[in-house]
Amino acid sequence: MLLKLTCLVPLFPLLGSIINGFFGLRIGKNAVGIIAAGSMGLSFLTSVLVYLGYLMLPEGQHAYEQVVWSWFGAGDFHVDFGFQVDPLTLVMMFVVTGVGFIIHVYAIGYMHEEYSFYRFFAYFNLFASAMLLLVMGNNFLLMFIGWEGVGCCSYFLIGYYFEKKSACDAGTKAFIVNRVGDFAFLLAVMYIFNIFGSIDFTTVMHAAPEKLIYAGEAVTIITLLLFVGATGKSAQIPLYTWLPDAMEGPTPVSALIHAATMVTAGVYMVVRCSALFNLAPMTMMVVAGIGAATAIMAATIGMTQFDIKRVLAYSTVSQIGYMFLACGVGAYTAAIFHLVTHAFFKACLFLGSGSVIHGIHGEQDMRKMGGLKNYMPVTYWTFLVSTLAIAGIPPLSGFFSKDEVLYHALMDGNIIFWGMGISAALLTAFYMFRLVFMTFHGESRVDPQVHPHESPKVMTMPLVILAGLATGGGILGIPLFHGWHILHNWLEPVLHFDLANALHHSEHMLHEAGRHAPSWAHLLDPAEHNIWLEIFLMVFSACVAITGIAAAYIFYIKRPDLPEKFTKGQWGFELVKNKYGVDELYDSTFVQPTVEGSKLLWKECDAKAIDGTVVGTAKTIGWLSKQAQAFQSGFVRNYALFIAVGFISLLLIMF
Amino acid sequence: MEPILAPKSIDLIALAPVLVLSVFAMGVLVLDLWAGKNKTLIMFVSLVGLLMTAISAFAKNPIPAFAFTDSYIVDHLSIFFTCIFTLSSAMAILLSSDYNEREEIKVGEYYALILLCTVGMIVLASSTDMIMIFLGIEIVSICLYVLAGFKRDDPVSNEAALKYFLLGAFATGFLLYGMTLVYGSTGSTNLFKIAEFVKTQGAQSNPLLLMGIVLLIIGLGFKVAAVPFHMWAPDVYQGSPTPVTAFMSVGPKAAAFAAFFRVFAETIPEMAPAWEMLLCSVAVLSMFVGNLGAIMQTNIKRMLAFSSISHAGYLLIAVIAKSSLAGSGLLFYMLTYTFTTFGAFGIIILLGRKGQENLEIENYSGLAYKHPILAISMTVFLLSLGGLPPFAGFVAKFYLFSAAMEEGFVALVIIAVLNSAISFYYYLKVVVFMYMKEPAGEFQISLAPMTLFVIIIGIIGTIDLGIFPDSIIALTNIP
Amino acid sequence: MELLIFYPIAGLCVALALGVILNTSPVGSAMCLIGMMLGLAGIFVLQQAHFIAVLQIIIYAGAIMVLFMFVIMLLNLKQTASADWISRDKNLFITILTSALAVGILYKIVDIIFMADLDSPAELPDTFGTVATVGESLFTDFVLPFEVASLLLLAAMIGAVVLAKPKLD
Amino acid sequence: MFLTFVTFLPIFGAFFLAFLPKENEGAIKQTALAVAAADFLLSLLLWTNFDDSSHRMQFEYNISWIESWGINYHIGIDGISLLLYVMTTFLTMICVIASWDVKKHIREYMMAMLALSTGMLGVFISLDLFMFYVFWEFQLVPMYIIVGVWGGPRRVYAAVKFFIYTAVGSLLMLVAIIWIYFHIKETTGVATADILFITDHLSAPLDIQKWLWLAFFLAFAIKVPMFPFHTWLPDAHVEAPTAGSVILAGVLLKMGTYGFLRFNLPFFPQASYDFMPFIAWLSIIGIVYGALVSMVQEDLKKLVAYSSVSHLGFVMLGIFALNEYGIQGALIQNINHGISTGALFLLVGVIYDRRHTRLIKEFGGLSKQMPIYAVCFMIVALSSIGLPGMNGFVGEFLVLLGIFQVNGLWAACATSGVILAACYILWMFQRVMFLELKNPENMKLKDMNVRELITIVPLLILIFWIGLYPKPFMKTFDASVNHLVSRVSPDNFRPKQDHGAGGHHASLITKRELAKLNQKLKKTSHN
Amino acid sequence: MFEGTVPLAHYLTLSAVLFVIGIAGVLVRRNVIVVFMSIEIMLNAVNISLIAFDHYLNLSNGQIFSFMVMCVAAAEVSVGLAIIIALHRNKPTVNLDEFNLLKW
Repeated sequence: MLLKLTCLVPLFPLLGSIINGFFGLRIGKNAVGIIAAGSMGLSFLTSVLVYLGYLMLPEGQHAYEQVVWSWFGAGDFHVDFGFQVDPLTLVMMFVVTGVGFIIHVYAIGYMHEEYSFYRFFAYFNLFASAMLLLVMGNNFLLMFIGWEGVGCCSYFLIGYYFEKKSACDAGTKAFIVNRVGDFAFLLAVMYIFNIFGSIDFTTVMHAAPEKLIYAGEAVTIITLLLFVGATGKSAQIPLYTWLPDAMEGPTPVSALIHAATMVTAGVYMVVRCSALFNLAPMTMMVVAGIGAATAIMAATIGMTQFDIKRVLAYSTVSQIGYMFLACGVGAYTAAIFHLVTHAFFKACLFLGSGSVIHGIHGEQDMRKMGGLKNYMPVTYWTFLVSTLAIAGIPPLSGFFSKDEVLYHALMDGNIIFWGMGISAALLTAFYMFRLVFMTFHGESRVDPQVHPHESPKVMTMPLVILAGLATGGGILGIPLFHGWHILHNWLEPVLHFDLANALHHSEHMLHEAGRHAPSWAHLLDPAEHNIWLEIFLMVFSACVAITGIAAAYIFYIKRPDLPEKFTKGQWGFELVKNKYGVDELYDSTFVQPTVEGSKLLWKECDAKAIDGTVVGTAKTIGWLSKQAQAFQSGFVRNYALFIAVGFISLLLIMF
Repeated sequence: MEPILAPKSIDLIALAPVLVLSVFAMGVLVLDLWAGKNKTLIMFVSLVGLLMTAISAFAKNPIPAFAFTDSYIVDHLSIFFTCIFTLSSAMAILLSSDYNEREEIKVGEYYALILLCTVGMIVLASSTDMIMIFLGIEIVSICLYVLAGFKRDDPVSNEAALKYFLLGAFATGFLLYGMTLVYGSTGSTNLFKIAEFVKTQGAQSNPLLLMGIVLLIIGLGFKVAAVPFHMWAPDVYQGSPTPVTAFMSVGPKAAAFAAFFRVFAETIPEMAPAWEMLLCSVAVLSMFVGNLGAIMQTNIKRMLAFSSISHAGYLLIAVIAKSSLAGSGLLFYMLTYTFTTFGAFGIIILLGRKGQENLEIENYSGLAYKHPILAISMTVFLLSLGGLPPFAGFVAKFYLFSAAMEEGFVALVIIAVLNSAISFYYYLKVVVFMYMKEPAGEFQISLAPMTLFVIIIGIIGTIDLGIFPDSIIALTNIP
Repeated sequence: MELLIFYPIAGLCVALALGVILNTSPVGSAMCLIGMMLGLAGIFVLQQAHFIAVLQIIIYAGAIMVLFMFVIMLLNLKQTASADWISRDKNLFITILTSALAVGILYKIVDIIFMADLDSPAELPDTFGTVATVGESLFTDFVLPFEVASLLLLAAMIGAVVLAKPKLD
Repeated sequence: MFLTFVTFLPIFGAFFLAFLPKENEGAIKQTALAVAAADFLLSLLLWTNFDDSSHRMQFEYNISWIESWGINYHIGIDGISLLLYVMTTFLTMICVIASWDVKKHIREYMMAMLALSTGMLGVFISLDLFMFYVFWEFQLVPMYIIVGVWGGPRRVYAAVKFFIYTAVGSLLMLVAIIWIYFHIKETTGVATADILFITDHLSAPLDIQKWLWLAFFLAFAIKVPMFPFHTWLPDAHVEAPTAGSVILAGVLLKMGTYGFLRFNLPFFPQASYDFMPFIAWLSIIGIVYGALVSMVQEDLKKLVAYSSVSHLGFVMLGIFALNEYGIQGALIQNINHGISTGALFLLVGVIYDRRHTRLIKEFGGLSKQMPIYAVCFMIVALSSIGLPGMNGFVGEFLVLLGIFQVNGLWAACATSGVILAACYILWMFQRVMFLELKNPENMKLKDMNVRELITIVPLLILIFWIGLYPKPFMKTFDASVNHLVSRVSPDNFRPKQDHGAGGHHASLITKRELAKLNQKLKKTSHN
Repeated sequence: MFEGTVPLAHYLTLSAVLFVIGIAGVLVRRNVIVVFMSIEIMLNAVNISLIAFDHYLNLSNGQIFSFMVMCVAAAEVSVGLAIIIALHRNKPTVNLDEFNLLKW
C-alpha cells in the first residue's frame, strides 16, 4: 500500500518547482523557501514510507514497479512512464531526497540576498524531481528523461548568474558536453532495444545473459556506449572538462548537483546495468582504467588550483573516478558505498566552502583566505571532519568506502589499478589538507575591509548534520566482519549475477552458430575474501593518508615558502596548473574547427555553391534572355533573314 | 460551246457561317454610311452577326459533312473553332468599342474588317483544300495588316503594319511554294486526296513533298509565330492597337493552328517521322525563345507577345501528338487562351488613356492597392497563362501534355513543363509590380463598361474552365 | 523548239529578276520587274497555259505594276535611292553573307529538285490550259475559292481605302 | 460532405471578407478569427469522430469532377493526414491571432491567410492525383502573396524564389502524374487518377518506377526541403512575416513529407526501397549540415530556418526507415516541428515587432527585461533540441530507433545532430537572452502582451502534452502506418528465397536477423 | 537539234532560282518598294512551278491556284502600297532601316 506512494516522490519537488516558478515573485521569499525545502522534505518522508512499504514486500520479491501511464510507442516498441523501487533505487532516493533536503535548507540562507530567489528554487526543485526520475525510472528512456532533465537544470543553475559571460559559457559547455554523452546513451538504448525488444530494466537485465554472448561485440558496444554516456554526466575522462567550470553556479548548486547527486548518475547507471557490464570484460577494463586515470589526473590538478570551489570540483572528479574504478573491477557495492559517503562529505565540504565564501563576501581565491577557523568555528570543524573523511582517516566514512574500492581494485583488478588508486588517495589527502590549511589556518590574508563572520544557523545546521553523516556513514559497510556489510546485503538482490549461467548461455549460442567457445572456466573461480590482506591494506592506506596530511602540513603550515620553491619554473607544474591544457586542446580541435568550418560551410558551400547553383540557373536564364533580345533588332531584313535561315536549317534537318 | 455545268455539290447550309458573317460584314460596311460618328450601333450589329454566325455553325447536321467537292468540311473541329473565332471576335469588338472611342478611331470599316477577318478564319478552319487554306490565310492576313496599322497617325502602328505586311507577304511566298510542291508531288490540292495519295502511294520519301512540308511549316509557323519565324510578333503586337493585338494573338492564331492540325495531324500523319523532328525542334525553340524573350521585357504587350510565342510552342505539341485527344486538347487550350488573353488585354486597355497607354510594367506598380479587383483579375489571367491550377490554363496544359504523353513524347512534355516554370517568372513579375511595389503615380481609370464586360467574361471563363471543366471537355472531345 | 525558246527566256527572266534587286533606282527595278513578268508570260505560253499567260500580262504586268509605278511616282522616290544599300560600305560584308546564304538555299532546293525522280509528263489534251477548261473547273470544283477570293479582294479594298485615304472622317 | 465544408470554409470566409469595408479593421480581424477558430473546432470534431482502429480513408466523399477524364472530387482522411489536417486549422487560427497587428492591408492579408488555409487543407485530403496537384500548386499563390507583400526588405526576391523553385519541382511531378494516369489506363482499362486505386493497381517496371519516383521526389524534396534543395527556405523564412513563417514551417514543409508518405512509398515501394540509402544519406547530411550552418547564423530567423532543414532531415530519415518506428516517429516529428518551430518563429516575431531587427548581435540579456518571454523561449528552445519530456524527443527517438533497425551507422550519424542541435540553440539562446543587457534599445522592451501569450501558450501546452503523453496523437496514425509499412515491406516485391542474399540486404537488418548477425560478429571477434 | 521538251526539273529550277532571287532581294534591299517587288518575284516564281506541275500532271488545279495567287498578289499590293502611303505620310522615307521604333 505504501508503495503506491512511489510516484509522489518526484512529484513533490515538481509541484514545488511549478508553484515557485509561477508564483514565486508574489508569495515572497519565505514562502518560496518553505515550499522548496518543504517539498523536498515531503519527498524524503515519502521515500521513508516507500522504504517501509518495500520492506513489507513478500519474501523473494525484490522490486516493485509502478506504471503511471503508458508513455509512447510504435509497433512493438513500447515505453511506460513507470517507476521501480528496488534496493539500489532506495539508496539513491535517500541520498537525493535526504542530502537534497539538507542542501535546500542551506540554500535558503545562502541565497537569501538574491533577487530571483524564486527562480533559483524553481530550478532547484525541478532538478531534484528530475534526479528522482533518473533513479526511479523503470526503463532506459525514463531514466533518460531524468538524465537530460538534470543536465538541463544543471545548465540553468550554472548559468544562474546569466549576466556573467563565464557563467553562461560554463552552462552551455556543461549542456553540450553532457549531450555528447547523451548521444552515446541514446545509441546504446537503441541497440538494446534492437537486441532485447524492450528497454525496461527488469526485462533487459534478466534477459541479458540469455541474449548476449559473453565478451561479444554487441554487449561490448552497448556497454561502451553506456559508459560514454556515463563519462559525460559523471565528468570522467574525456568529458570531465565541464565540471570545474560548473563552479560558476551558486555554491548550493555545486553541492547538490556537482557533488552529491547528478554527477554520480553515471555511476548509478553503470551499477544499474551491471548485468550488461558483467558480460563485457573489455568494457570493464576500460571503465576501471578511465576511473583510475581520472582519479589520479583530477587529483593532480586539484593540487595546483587556488579557487576553493575548483579544488573541490577536481576532488569530485577524482572521487567519482574511484567509483568507476570500483565499477570497473566489479565492485558495484563499493561504488555505491563510496557514492553515498561521498555525497555526505562532499556536500558538506561544498556547503562549508559556501559558508566560507558567504562569510568573506564572495571571495573564492584561497590565497586571499587563511586563518578563518577563528571567525567561523562551526564551518571549520565540520569542514575538517569532512576533509578527514575524504582523506580516508579512520573511522570516518570515507575511510571505509575508499578502502573497499582499493581492496577490490587489487583483488578483482590488478596491482596497477590499486597503485593508481592509492596514489590518488595520497594526493587527495594532500590537496584537501592544503585546502584546509590555506583556508582556515595560518595568517589571515583576507582583504582587511572584509570582516569574516560565521554563517547563520540555517546554513550551519545542515553543515553539522552532513558532518555527522560523513562521520558515521561508514557504518553502512564495515567490511571486517563478513555479513556485516549492510549495504552489500541490501544491494545483493540487484547485483546478483550468475556468471556461470551467463557463460553457459553464451556457449550454447556460440555452439548453435557453429563456433567453439573459448575456455571461460578460470572466470568461475571465486575470489576468496582475504581478511588479513584487507586489514593490511587498511592500515597501509591510513598511513598513506596521514603521509599526505603531513606533507600538506609541512608545505603549508611549517614552510609556506616551499611550494613556491618547488613549483617555480617547473613546466610540469605549469602544465598541471593549466589542467593539462585539455580545455585548450578541445577548443582547438573540436570547437574552433566546427565553428570555423560551419562558417565556411555557410558562406562557401551554402551561399556560393548550392544557392549559387540555384541563383546561377536563374541568372543564366536571364543572361540567355538578354542574348535572345539582341536578335530582336527591329530591322525587317533581319527578321526575314531569320525566316530564311530557319528555312535552310529545316531543310538541312530534313535531308 | 457547251454550257458550263452547275457545280456538283453546292451546300450552302454547310457554308452558313461564312455566308452569314460575310453578309453582316458587308451590311456593317453599308450601315456605316449612315451611322455617323457613333459606332455603337455598328458594334451591336457586328455582335449580333457574330452571334448568328455561331448559331449557324451548328446548322449542318449530321457532321462531319463535306461540301464543294470535298474542299469544305463541317466537323467537330471546325464548329468548335468557329465558336472560338466568333467568341474572340466578339470580345475584340467589345474591347475595341471603348478603345476606339478613347483613341478616336471612328471608322466603321474597322468592324467590317474584323468580321471579314473572322470569315477568313472560319474558311481557314473549315477548308480541306490547299487553295482554300491559302485564301483563308490571306484574308486573315490582309485584314490584320490593315488592322495593325489602324492608328494611322501613330508611327508605331504604321511600323507594325509595315513589318507585319512585308514579313507576312514574304512568308506567304514560302507557304505558297510549299503548297505548290505538295500539289506537284501528290497531284492534288485537296487534303483528302493528298492523304489518300500518301497512304496508298507511299510517297513518304518524295523529296519534293518533303520540301513542301518544310515550306508549309514555315508558312504556317509564321502565322502562329513559332520560332524562328516569330520575329514579327513582338514588334507587331506592341505596335498594333491593343484590341487588335488581343484579337490577333487569339483568333488568327487559332485559325492557323486549325490549318496546322488539319494539314499535319489529319492529312499526313503517316509522314510523321519526317515532320515530327522538325515540329519538335520548332516547338521546343518556340517555348524557349518565347519564355526567355519575355523575361527581360518591360512593355507588357511585348511581354505577352513573347508569351504567345511560347504558347505557340505548347500548342505545337498538339500537332505533334496528332491524336484526336491532341485535337481536343488544342480546342480546349485555344478556348482557355481566348478567355485569359482577352481578359488580360482588357485590363491593359483599361489602364491606359488617350495619349498615355501605360504599357510599361512599371506602370502597374501598386495597382493592387488602388484597384484590388483589377489586380486580382490580372493575377488570375497571368497565372492561368502560366498554367497554375485551379485556373483554366492549367487544365488546358494538362490536357495537351496528356495527349503528348499518351503518344509517348515524354521528353517534349518535360521540356514544356520546365518552360512553364520559367514562364512563371515573368508572369509573376507583373504580379510583383502590382502587389509588392508602391504606386508610382495615380491611376486614372475610367471603367469602360464593354471592356469590363470582357474582363468579367474572361474571369468567369478562366475560373469556370479551371474548376468545372468537365462540360467543355466533353464538348471538345473529337469523336 | 521548246528548248530553244525556254532557255533564252529563262535566262532573260533571271537576269531581269537580278536587275530588280540590284538596281539602284526603284523605277529601274520596276521596269525590270515588268520585263520579267512578260518573260514569265512567255514561259506560261510555252507550257500551254494560255489563260494564265494572258492573266499574267493583264493583272501583273498591267495592273499591279502600274500600281507600283504609281506609288513610286506618288512618293517621288528618286531622291531616297541614294540611301540604299549600295552606298553603304559597311553592309557589304553582310550583303555577301546574305548572298552566300541565298546561294546555299538555291543549291539545296535545286539539289532536292534533282533528287526527285520525275516521270515524263503526261500526254496533254488540246484543251489544256484554255479559258474554257480552266473556267469550267473554276466554276465547278473551285467555285468556292473563286467566291472566297472575292471576299479577299473586298477586304483588301476596304483596307487600302482605310489606310490610304488622306483624311479619315 | 462535412470534410468538404471544413476544407472550404476558410476560402469562403476569405470571399466574405472581400465584401467587408476596408476601413473596418476590427470587423475584418474578428471575422477572420471567427472563421479560423470555427474551422479549427470543426476539424477537432473530425478528430473525435475519427476511428483510430482503421487504416481506411474516413469521411470519404467521392463524386465525379471531370467525368471525361475519370477525375473525381475524392476526399478523405486517414491517420497519416488527420493530424496534419488538424494542425493546419490550428496553426491558421494561431496565425490569425499572431497577425493582429499587421498594419498594411489587413483585409487582403487575412484573405490570403484563409485562402492559404484551404489550399493546404486540400492537399491533405485529396484522394485524386489531379485534385492533389491542383491544391498543391494553388496554395503557392497566397503564400507567395503573403511573403511578397507583407515580408521584409528582400521579400520580392524571396517570394519569387519560393514560388519558382517549388513550381519547378512540382511540374515534373505533373509529368509523372500524367504518365501514371495513362499507365493505369493502359494496364487496368480504367481512366482514373484516384490515389487509392492507383496505390492498389500501379505496377510499373522497376526502372520506370525509379524515374517516376525521382519526379515525385524532386517535388517533395524541394518542399520539405531536403539538402541540397533547401536554399529557398532561409530566404523565404527570413523575409516572410511572422505568421507566414509559422505556416511555412508548420504546414507547408509538411506537405513535402506527407507527399512522400502518400505517394512515393505506396506507389513505388520497390524504388523507395532501392533509394533508401540515397535518401538516408541526404537526410543525414541535411541534419548535420543544417545544424552546422544554423550554428553560425547571425539572423535569428535564418537560424531557425536552417534548423528546420536539420529537423526535417530527421523526418525524412524516419520515413525512409520504412518501418513502424521510423514512420510513426516521422509523423509525430512532423507535428513537433510544426509546434516547436512555429513557436520559435512566433517568439522571434515578438522581438522583431518591438525592435525591427532579427540580428542576434542586437540583442543580449533580454531575459532580464522580458522574463516571461525568456521562459517561453527557453521551453520552446529545449523542445526544439529534443529534450526528453518535451515533444521533440518522442519523435526524434522513434525516428532514430527506426533507422537504427536498418543501419546503425546511419543512426549514429543522425544522432550526432542531437549534439549539434544543442550547440546552435543554446548558443543562440545565450547570446539573445543571457549576458548583460547592454543595448539601450533593449532596455525599454516590454514583455509579452496577452495576445502574444495567447498565441504561444497553446503551443507550450502541446509541447508538454506530446512530450509526456503522446498517445492520443500517436494512436491516430497507428493503424495507417501499420498498413503502409506492410505495403512497402520488401516481401511484397522480392521473392522470399532472395532474402539475405545480395549486397543490398546486408544493410537491412531486422531484429531477428540482428541476433544472428550478433553471433557472426562474435565469431570474427574471436578470430 | 532542239527536239524534245524541257524537263520538269528545269522549270522547277527556274522557279527556284527566281524564288531565291526574291528572297535575296528581301534580305538585302532596304527600299520598301523594292523589297515588295522582290516578294512579287517570289510569288511569280511559284507560279512557274504551279503551271509546270499542271503541265506535267495534266491537271488544272495549278492554274486555278495561280489565278488565286494573282488575286492575292493584287490584294496584297493594294494593301501594301496603301500601308506604304500611310507610312510615308508620317515619315517621308521608304528606307526600311528607318522604321525601327519597335525592337528588343
